Amino acid sequence: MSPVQAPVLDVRDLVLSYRQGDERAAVVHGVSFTVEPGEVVALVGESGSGKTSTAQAVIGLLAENGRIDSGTIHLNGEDISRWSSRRLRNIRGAVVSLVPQDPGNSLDPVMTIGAQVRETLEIHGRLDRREADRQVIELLTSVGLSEPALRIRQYPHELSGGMKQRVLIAIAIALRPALIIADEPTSALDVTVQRRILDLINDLRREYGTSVLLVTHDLAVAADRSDRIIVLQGGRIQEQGRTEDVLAAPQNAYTRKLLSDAPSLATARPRPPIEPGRPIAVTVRNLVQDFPLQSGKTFRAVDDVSFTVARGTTHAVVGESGSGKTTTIRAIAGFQKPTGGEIRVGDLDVRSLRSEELRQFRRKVQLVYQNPWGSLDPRQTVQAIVEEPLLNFDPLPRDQRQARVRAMIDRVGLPAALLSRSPHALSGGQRQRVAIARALVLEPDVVVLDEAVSALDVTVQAQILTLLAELQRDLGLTYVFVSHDLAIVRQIADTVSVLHNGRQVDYGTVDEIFSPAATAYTRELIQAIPGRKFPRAAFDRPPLAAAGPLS
Amino acid sequence: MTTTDSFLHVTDTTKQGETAGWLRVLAALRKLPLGLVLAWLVLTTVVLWAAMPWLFTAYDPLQGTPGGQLKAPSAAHLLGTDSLGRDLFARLVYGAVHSLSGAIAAVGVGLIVGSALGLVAGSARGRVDTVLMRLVDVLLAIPTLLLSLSIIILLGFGTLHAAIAVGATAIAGFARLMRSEVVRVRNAEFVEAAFGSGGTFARVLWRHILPNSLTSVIAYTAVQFGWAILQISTLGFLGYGAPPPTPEWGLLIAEGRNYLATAWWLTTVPGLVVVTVVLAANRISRSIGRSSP
Amino acid sequence: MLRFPKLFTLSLGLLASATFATASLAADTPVKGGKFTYLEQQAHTNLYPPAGGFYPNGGILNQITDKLTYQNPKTLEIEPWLALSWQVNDNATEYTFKLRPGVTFSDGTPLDAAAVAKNFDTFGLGNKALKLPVSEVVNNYDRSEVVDPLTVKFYFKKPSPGFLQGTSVIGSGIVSLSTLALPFEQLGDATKIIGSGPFVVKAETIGKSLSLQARSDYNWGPAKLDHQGRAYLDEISYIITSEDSVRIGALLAGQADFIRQIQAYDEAQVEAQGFTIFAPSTRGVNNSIVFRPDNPLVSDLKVRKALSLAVNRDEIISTLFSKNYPKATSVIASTAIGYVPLVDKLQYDPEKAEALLDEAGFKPGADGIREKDGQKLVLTSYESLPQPQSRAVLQLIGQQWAKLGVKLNVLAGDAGSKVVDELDPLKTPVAVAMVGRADPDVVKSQFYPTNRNALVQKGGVSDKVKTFADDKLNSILEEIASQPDREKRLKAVADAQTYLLDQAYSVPIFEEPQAFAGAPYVKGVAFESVGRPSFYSVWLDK
Amino acid sequence: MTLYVFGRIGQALLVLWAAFTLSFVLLQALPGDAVLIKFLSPDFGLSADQINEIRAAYAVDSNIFVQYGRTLFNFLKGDFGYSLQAGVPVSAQLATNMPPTLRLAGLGFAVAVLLAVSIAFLSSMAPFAWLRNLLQSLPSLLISVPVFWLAIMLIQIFSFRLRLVSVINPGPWESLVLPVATLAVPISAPLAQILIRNIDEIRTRPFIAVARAKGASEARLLWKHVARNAILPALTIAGVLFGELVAGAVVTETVFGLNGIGGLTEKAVGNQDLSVLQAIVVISAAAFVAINLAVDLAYPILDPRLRNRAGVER
Repeated sequence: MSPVQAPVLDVRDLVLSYRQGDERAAVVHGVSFTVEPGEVVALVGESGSGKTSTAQAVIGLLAENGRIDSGTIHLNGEDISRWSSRRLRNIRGAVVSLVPQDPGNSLDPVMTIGAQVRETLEIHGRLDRREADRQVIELLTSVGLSEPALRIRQYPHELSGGMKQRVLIAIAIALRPALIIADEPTSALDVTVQRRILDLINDLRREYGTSVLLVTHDLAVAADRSDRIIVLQGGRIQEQGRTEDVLAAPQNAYTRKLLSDAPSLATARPRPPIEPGRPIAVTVRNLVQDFPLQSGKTFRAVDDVSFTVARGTTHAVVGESGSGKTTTIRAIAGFQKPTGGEIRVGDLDVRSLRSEELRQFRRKVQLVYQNPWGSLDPRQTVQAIVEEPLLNFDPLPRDQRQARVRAMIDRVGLPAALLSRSPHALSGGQRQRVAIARALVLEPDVVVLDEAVSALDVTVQAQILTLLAELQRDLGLTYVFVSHDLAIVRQIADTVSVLHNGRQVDYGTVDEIFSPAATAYTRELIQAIPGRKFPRAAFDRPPLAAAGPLS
Repeated sequence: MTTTDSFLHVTDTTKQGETAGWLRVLAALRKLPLGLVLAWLVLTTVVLWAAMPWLFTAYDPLQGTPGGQLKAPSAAHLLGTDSLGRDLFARLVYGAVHSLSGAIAAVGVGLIVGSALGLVAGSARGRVDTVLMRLVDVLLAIPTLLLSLSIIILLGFGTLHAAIAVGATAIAGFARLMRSEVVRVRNAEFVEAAFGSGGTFARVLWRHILPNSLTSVIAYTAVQFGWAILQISTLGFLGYGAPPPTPEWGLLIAEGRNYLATAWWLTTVPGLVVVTVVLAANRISRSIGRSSP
Repeated sequence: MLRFPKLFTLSLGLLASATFATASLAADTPVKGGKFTYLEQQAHTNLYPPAGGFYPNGGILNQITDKLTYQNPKTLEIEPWLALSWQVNDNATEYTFKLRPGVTFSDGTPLDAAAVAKNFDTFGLGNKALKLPVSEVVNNYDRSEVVDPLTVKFYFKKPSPGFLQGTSVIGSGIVSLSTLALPFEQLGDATKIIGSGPFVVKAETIGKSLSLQARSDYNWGPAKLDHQGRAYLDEISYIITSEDSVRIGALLAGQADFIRQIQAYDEAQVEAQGFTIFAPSTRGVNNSIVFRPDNPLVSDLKVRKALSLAVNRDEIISTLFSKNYPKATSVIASTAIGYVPLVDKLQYDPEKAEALLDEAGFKPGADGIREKDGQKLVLTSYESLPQPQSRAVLQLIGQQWAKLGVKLNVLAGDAGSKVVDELDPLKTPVAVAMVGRADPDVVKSQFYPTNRNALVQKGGVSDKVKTFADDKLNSILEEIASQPDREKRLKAVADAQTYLLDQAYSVPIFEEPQAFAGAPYVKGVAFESVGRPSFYSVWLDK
Repeated sequence: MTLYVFGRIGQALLVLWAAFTLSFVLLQALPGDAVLIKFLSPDFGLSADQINEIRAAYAVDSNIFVQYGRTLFNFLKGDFGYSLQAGVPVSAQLATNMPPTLRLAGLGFAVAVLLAVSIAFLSSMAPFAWLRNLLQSLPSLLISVPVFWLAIMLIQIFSFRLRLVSVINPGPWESLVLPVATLAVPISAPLAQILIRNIDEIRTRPFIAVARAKGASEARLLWKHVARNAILPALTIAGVLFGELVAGAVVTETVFGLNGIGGLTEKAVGNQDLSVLQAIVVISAAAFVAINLAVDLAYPILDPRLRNRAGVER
């Protein structure tokens, strides 16, 4: 890291644009930065900030309609920005390599693991087959994959997400490149896996002295893992500097906002405790959910889960993928008949509901989905989406109905002008607001939120969380909130259930869960949350509104 | 990303003054792929032929000029005349209504029956689904041409019957597509959300499943439209199409082929017309398929 | 790129035709040997000799079977062939034939009196066990008698004056005893047909092709022919080519030597390229349309008359046909036996036609189509595939009738629907009719209820006929078939022609030839009396 | 796994039986019958009594259920009955007509696959954008051409005008050139369309970017990664393509005057030769069902993702 040494990567005044129809839209406007040998540089920004395009340009993998308009990219001292793709091929994999975003789709599904790792070696033509196989096994061992000799004959679908990411890392380090571009390498993974993968990248970097360009939307990850941070917004660098410096004293307003919006254990302020004696809104007792398998056996997704939610409070159901958290709340929302146990919402036994009763039950319980891109009918306007529940129940006159829709849209903070738009013309945050409006227009008692903010950028995430808290306070709503993100949970929840492999391993108030008294698994989850290097409570941020009133 | 950007761009341009209204239309047209514009042009022309054939030709498609038979293309007869001295261009123009209505009827049969089957199978699932889809398999298992020929013999000859026969063979395709679309859409979150909003099955089907399934079905309909024209003309070729002297295109090709040694235009030109129209239908289908969200 | 080879082939073609031209100047001595490619429009259906009326069947039978007698196509005289001589008693109930010695079937068995007797026993009486039907050319047959190995005598229950000519037709080809022992359905297989003809079936692909080979020991052709001994050709290849354009294209491109069914519109081009058109007359009932008077729309003579008067033959012939298709002047062809010219009964007079329809009570309706008591004058007819341009002819007649306010639907149905519908006068009030045979019996064949029953009278196969039967017509037809006296028989034929036209049952259009085309080097093509080709004397001048 | 296989085979047999029954009902409903069509032909000049006798001899008028039972039983025995029109057993007709059709269809299919694959891959690899566009729209053009018209045009141009190939008395391979070309066109077009769509789709997948990041060349990407992933899903339309192949064979054989199942079908329909038609339906349905079954059973073997579907639940 001595300044005398030439940087591995030196990007100067980079301008990138994409062709759209007859015109070109610039997405990166004059970005300059360097990556020194052995250094980890984090490229941080929200969606549309140009971080991924910049990273793609460095490895020469811009989409077909993309182009470097001006600027230079010096890799190991050579300007590659004008190189032909044929020439670029020689350095890809060998000098600069990629750890992609989505391990699930980044391996060829019909090729064995061994063949895919070996391919890098083959392309840069060094070895015979036996020697290559030996190296592949060595590589897989070095990325911590168990039973590498078995793995090389397996196909991607036989591996878990974390294992796939390890394979991809093995591919990236196979030829000991000078620079690894890690493009959101862990955002699709559970926190515990995320942590192990990031540790692995860090270890390998240290071992090989490779530089890493870490592209991430997660400021916490960047804070924990990088030497320097570059904050991008709208294709321009807002701020760059040593990570400690930027975190400690951000110079730029946008950086400050990012920092304050980022959920993290350190900055999150728990809500005031709820007073005892509130009536119970939701009761889940000994919930069991089995799914039949094709083989005739059954798979138990939820095994004996019990909790209660007091009216006007938020209960968080926490767990990693496959923990049964989504299954639990779908049962509460009446989308699945539990195999055993009891669910009561108010005075209704959800299990016993028949079709028309179930339909009436929807007035009381509403579900908001994780993905605002999939949960809104692309063929409806915002007006029609929010209006639909009213049409299903209340035979209101047209003008009253529209007035309620308008009021609700206004309540979730959307301008009335959006009413005639269709969902694909909205941003992600706007869509989730529409989904919330649809859920609330029936004035339900209980809203079940399934990872309702995890698909959103941090700033938007913070806004939605604030909105949810406000609505709870104003309308006295009861939330059942599913999340994998403990930082968010700590911010918004009053009580928490932690699920692991279908079983409830911890249940209690937020304070209890985050106390050392929690089970080992819960503690491991908490440990894995990134952002430990965040300055403690450096940025003041008002706590979310307290639990709702008893109306 | 790109969709949002292009959307914003469009709203920007609409804000500009109305004076340049037609210029904008022209600009929008210019943005369309040339092939698509041509395809619509072809289809519009053919529909006009079908609707108002008398605007395009002064000749009678059925009454020929005895003695003026088998004349090569000339200024008087753009595409020459056939063995009875009838103007080929007039027969093509007047034949459009037969070929188009035949194809529309055929596709209609396939679309309505097939989509209904697929809709029921896809939304009912379970045993109903299995039985219906095996039934569709049976339809697919019988060679289509044999099926249409048998149906025509059964129903008797005529443009409409040929159309029904072709439509019957199209049912299976529509049913399969509709079912897979319904299953896809049914599993979409917004459909569950609609149930969650208290929607009854019928309402959700009508408001969400059907409209969202339709794009690919419509695109497929356009393809099938072209396919039906081909099938009907194949039936005409085999002698099972519209009865003469109907100037149906398939029949024109079929009848004209006997004169190839002497009057090549009698079969070549109708063939090219069919190719062009089918090509246009396929091109439009592709554009529908792409525009789906 | 494309232009060059085209030019090349063109010049090659010119060169080739030039050679042909010089070759044809050479002496006309028949050349022996060679393979001859013949394109047939339709596949044969069955080679039981009485089924030979169907042209594709007859075209094969004519090469592989011989007949007792030979009808000279020019004079229509009956000449010796397998029978060296014959005797007929006065009322035509007994026929004695003396056979040529030394004739053998291609399987080596002798063609003697016993074989001939068995042939005609089968043709005249049929064989129910083997499902072999009775021949339409053998009327009133009783029994046979083998007088000696080379003399055979036939007895008839009633006079059968047409029998002598009947022994010369395709349907009376003599086949071996083993062939006659086969059930009808197996006779579709050409390789099973053992005859004594100049050619033998070597191989067959059903529905597609047939290969004939010359018999080297053949020595019993019709006695009065110049050519005696074996056939000049070595081999004939029959290929079924149903596409008109492919047949004509293949001939012109030099891929075939001889084709059947060349249409009039291609004649000019074929002749322009130096190819030869052959259009032998079929000498039978002319190509006509007939009415089914059981259908109320055409039960009125006035209506039929009107429709007949509205047919413009000159227009049909000038539009669709050529000089090889003479205008009809009677029910049967001018070259047929018993022909009487009846031109005055076949006039074109649209005004009179309209007047007759008015008289009959059919008045023009709102859509221009005449109607009576709500019944529209809409007629339907199937096209007849074997007839030249049948569809076009019907369409043209339809155009001519349309001027009168009569609509004619032309159907091009499948064989099945056609056969069924043709039996129902309500479905097909109009039909196309034509049959070729150089004997007056042909008129009976065409119209008699138990034969072809062209008018669909009661008493035939159809169970759809309600009342229509014309006893007067039938008695004339019976007279033709059984009158032994030649003069009286010809008189009956004349009566039949007159009666058919007076009743306007039939509207003859033109005399239908069988049209063939051959390459310039094909010599010696001959036809039997109704236009089936004989390749016995064919040789290739190349 | 075996349970799955047997289940699929059972379903296939059921479909086959249903196709047999449906076609039997359909064919029985046709007006007229082969006996009538054949013997009513005026060339025989038969009387009504004679025809009735023949009908009785062929037992065409017996009870439909009896006929159904008898036909089904005979089919199970492998006896397809007798062709009234041709006068030979149906099995003999099939024996002469099957090999040429199989040859034609096999070659046609092979050429079609070759054509489709070349179009699809060239359309994503060809050097110029205009060429790629041209190749991409080629399948649309091919699918828009009426097969019979194409056949007629090919004969006219290549045989009669250019005299490159002979259609009459051709050599064994010469006879196949134009028919195979004709047949390949309608088969290749949908295949090429699917391949192009799959290739376009696969090329946007992240694993392609990863392979690129390894430094793989375009050719390697295409052959090692895109090709296999793009071709696999195309297998599922094999059954549908088979249907196209049968329809194409009918037209091709009719125009070129080739003998084969297609030509046989065309004639049998015209003459309502029911036993022939029934046999053709059953055979093609069996082939269709077998192809689909083979694809269904082979798919898991070719696609590792489905390999342990019936075993371990994912």
